[in-house]
Amino acid sequence: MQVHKYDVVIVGAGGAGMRAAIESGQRARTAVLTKLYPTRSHTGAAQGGMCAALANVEEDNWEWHTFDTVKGGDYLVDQDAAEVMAKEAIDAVLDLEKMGLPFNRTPEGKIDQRRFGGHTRDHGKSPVRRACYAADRTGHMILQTLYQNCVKHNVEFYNEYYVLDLLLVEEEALREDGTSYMQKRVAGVVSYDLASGEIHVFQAKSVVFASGGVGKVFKTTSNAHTLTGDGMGIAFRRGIPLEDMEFFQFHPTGLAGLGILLSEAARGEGGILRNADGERFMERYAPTIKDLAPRDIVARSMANEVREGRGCGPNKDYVLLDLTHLEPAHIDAKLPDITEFARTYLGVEPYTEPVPVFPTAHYAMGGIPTNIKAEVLQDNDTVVPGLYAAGEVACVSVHGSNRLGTNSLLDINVFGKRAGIAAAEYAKVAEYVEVPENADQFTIDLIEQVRAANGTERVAQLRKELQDTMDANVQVFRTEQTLNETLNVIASLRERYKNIGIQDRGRRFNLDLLEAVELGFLLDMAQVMTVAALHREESRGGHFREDFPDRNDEKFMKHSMAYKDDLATSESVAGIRLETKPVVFTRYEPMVRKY
Amino acid sequence: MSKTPAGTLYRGREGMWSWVGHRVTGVAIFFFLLVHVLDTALVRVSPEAYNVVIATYKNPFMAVLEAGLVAAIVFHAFNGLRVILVDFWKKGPKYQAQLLWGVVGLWVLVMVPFLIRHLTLAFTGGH
Amino acid sequence: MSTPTEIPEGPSKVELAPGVGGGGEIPSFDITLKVRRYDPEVSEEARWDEFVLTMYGTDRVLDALHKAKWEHDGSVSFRRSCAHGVCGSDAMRINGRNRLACKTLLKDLDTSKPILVEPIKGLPVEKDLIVDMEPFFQSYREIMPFLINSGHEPTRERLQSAEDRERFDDTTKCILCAACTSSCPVFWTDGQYFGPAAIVNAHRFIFDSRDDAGDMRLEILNDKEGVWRCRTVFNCTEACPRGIQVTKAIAEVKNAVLNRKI
Amino acid sequence: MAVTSEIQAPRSGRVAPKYTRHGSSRGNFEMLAWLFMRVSGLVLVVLVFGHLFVNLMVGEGVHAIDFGFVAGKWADPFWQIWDLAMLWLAMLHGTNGVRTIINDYADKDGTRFWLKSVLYAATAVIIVLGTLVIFTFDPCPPNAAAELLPSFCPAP
Ligand SMILES: Cc1cc2nc3c(=O)[nH]c(=O)nc-3n(C[C@H](O)[C@H](O)[C@H](O)COP(=O)(O)OP(=O)(O)OC[C@H]3O[C@@H](n4cnc5c(N)ncnc54)[C@H](O)[C@@H]3O)c2cc1C
Ligand code: HEM
Ligand code: SF4
Ligand code: F3S
Ligand code: FES
Repeated sequence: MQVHKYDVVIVGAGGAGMRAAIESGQRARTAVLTKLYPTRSHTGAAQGGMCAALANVEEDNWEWHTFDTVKGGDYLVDQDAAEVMAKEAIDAVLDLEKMGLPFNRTPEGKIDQRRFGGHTRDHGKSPVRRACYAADRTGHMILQTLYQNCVKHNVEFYNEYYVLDLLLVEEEALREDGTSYMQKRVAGVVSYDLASGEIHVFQAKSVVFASGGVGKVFKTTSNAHTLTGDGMGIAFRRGIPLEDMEFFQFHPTGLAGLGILLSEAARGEGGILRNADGERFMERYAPTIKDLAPRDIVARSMANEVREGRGCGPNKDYVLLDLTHLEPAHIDAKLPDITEFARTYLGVEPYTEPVPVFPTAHYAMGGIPTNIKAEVLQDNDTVVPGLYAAGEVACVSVHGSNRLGTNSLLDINVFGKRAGIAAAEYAKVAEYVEVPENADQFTIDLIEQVRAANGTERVAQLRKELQDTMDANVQVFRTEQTLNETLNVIASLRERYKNIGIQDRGRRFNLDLLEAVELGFLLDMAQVMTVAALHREESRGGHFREDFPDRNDEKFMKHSMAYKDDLATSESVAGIRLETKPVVFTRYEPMVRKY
Repeated sequence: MSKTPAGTLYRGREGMWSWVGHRVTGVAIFFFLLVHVLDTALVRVSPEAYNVVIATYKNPFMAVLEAGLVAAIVFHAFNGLRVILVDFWKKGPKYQAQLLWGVVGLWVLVMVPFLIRHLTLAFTGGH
Repeated sequence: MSTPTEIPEGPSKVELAPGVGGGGEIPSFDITLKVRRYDPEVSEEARWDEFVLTMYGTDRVLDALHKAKWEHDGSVSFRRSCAHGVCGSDAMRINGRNRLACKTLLKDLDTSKPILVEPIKGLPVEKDLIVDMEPFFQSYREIMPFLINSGHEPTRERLQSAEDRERFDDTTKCILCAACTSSCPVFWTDGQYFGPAAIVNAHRFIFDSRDDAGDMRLEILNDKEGVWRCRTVFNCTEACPRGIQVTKAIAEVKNAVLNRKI
Repeated sequence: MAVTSEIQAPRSGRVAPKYTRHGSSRGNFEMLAWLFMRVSGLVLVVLVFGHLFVNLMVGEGVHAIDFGFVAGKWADPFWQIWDLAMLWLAMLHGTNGVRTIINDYADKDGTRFWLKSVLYAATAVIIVLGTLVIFTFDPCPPNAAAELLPSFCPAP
């Protein structure tokens, strides 16, 4: 067993992980473990922008931003967290600028800002320019800039190290009211070195999870092949609950059939959606802000147009994004990359032809529950000392049931920074937790079992069936029936998963093996999502139940908390127990969300 | 460390082939130059010695070689100018391929009259 | 790059041209994919493996590789992540040229002949299409790829005019895929050359008006393994999947070194 | 299956020895060499084309070249300087070019050293020899047959 010892170990080198590393690396001995080279992380795919009420181009303030975030999340947002994020947004953007990020500029030389869906002035009066951007590769520039600063601060990276297990120990402790409970403590993580096939144990005082999303449970997705929900899955398997997993965002404008994202900036810069009749149908669904309505509304409207037979194309299965009324020069200046996607992948010329688009699975609002200090919670209010999470893997919850565009790049910077500082500060005062004996056994078993697997099922086939089911049944429209059906499918896939076979039995770069391990996480996460979706008998934000089309604040104005329940107690479904957690309210009372 | 398995030839385009050409011609000219200085140095030995050696330049076979050499020099020179333009002219990198076609064009333009004259001289014999 | 004050509103309804945006049936076709295989755990010798696959009009080389891996031989190894040309994982040599597998559409290749896929050249091959990227990143790190500003921290953002911002826009697009460096014949020779990608990333800071350490970077690249090793071969520019004018950037850095010294 | 069990950590920063740069070069030699290639190239265009034109194109071309022809040229300081400049520039230009090529393709330090030593020695010999020839050249060597000499030589 090879054991490395660090003060802080960060899992994941996307935006959140590297933002944390920059802070923690300067304060404590830090290692960053990442399954990809840092610059390959999916933060680099983000296009549109990162919002902050800088008020560089028009009047704006953080309070309006908080309101938009809360309303956008259909009031399921923890308002204290949203406030923190909106306030710290301004510094987050300025920090990045000082680190060297090449934002686009106004004529006065200040950071330029543009419109984005759901961002309004004065509590919904009209759209506001709040998104700071670098052409349409804001995420790319954030990722590069953060990596550059990690290089500057000599952050230690372990590239292509897959973290596969979290080391937690439990000890009995007393609550204030005298009742006893099991307190979890973090001892470190176990990782698999892709290049050599070896297992490495990392002992750490603090562990930060920043391992990104889980979009690959769906077929049509803007997410990378590598976004398989490992972080969430690892935590979940070790008894950490997952919060609000039923809420998954479907981005309205994915390239039809491929899922590759065309940023909302396309609509922010004036693009509009049309159905087969050439009608700008968003005028019907959101009369005030039309095409710039929040994503869930636009995505559902699009799906509805298609469902009602107004879809375009040979199979009438998509709608059109029309940029043809915009100046080609304007398109080139503001949206060069995404127009190139349309040309490269669909052969469509956006200057003169509308682009076929359809909603694509985009962002997990849910994840590992944390408080505003980015500390991970083992239940509704007990912190796991030394364990932190930030970014898409976490649920603070600033996005509630639906994330506003540009709020995620913000989230990773604000809470990544918080997590990094907190982890380092904690490591200064804390002692190491003893690494349990045979800490690596679980991982060795997991790996060796797969390496030896010579059953008849193919991993790719199982994954495809999972993704097809999720697309068909757990996408923008859900019903009890489709969800139950999905649970059955997943259950049978799990059975078949026990009988998989892989062909690569080597140690070096065994990606065949890794894909099988990743499928394990995907199955777990798909199941959690579906169970949580089944449980929430209402429609809110990204979660729309056709059998319960209205929001039901009385029963469901709460976060869901999904626990792994191996004992399969009576209330649990498919080995998952659902509990709830109250939403934090500070300023805003729930109102009907209308745009 | 693993050995790098050799694969196919890289399929470069104008830039790469012109570079290969430039390199090959450069070396060829260099070696010719070494020999050429040596033979010219014979003028210091005696007029006879020089003339004997120079006479060998005057048969048709050598004429063809000579033509090749001139072709090499002309290509190297024009392409050298192209390289200089790429280095110092703002739009050089953008038009490098077109510049190469310019080089080839000029090369033909120079070589055709030269070859006509040189080869007629070589094959019709002088004195 | 300033914001136009008014963005034109599109009309509420338009006549669509018949069949607009509709691709019709997506044609399928058969291809032969030849993959350069190498796994030192199995054999020190590299070999070519052939896969015959049925693919569709919108498929890319990455889809073909996936199909080979997922349906034929799970041990075919290659890196990939984003699948749409923004992460830089899957630079490889396709029909002899460096390309991103996820950005190369099969229909743009000659599918009547086998499609050859090999690892990029000049870096140690670890397995199949996977190469050791460390030497590449080492050169990147050596050119100090981060903003260095000696002035005191302003409270707000540093100002930068849109023109100054535009000056280095092209080189900010780099995704560190190594397609350029591993297409450069000079880099192939001994691996000592800093390579185009490092120079591109130095350029990004040298020409950033907010940066004060341009001179240090120019000094680093004035090395015997620096900019002067570039022979303007242009393979890098042709290989760059982001369309960066790499050779031009190198020329600008060369001239910047010259101007500083002379 | 040979798998080493020790692995240097962290993986990042572990660079195969072939690729590590041994120290950095000081001074501006490479820059000056680069610049020299361009400047000398420009001058050489004129010198070499002039040379080729006069020697191969004018009059009877290559057939006209003999001792008398050369002697006739070098009697004129203009051609002396011309050929001298051409000799020096072309040799230095070519030598530097070949030096780059050796640097590119000779992997081992030893090979590099030997090849370059031979190159520099050859260059030195050729330049010295050429220069001597041009300057110590006597267009009318005393005991040579008169018909080989240029017409301006005094009859013996
Ligand atoms: C196409 C697209 C466009 C987007 N556009 C915008 C936008 O305009 N504005 C906005 O605000 N948001 C946008 N988003 C959302 C936003 O980009 C992401 O939510 C955010 O970047 C996530 O960052 P992250 O750091 O949490 O994760 P990631 O950047 O995904 O990084 C995850 C990291 O974790 C590592 N990792 C994962 N699993 C493991 C493991 N098992 N072991 C070790 N390491 C592991 C990976 O290697 C990677 O380094 C967009 C998202 C997509 C997909
Ligand atoms: C006639 C005019 C000439 C011009 C304009 C010229 C121009 C150049 C230039 C610009 C280069 C640098 C190329 C680079 O850095 O990529 C070069 C390289 C070279 N030149 Fe010349 N040159 C000329 C004549 C000669 C002569 C007469 C010789 C032989 C003695 C010669 C031999 C070389 C060699 C060997 C190289 C190195 C090639 C390489 O590194 O790829 N050149 N030339
Ligand atoms: S310059 Fe282009 S080819 Fe080179 S690493 Fe960057 S993106 Fe890749
Ligand atoms: S291919 Fe190489 S030689 Fe220069 S122009 Fe590009 S770096
Ligand atoms: S997979 Fe990301 S660039 Fe190709």
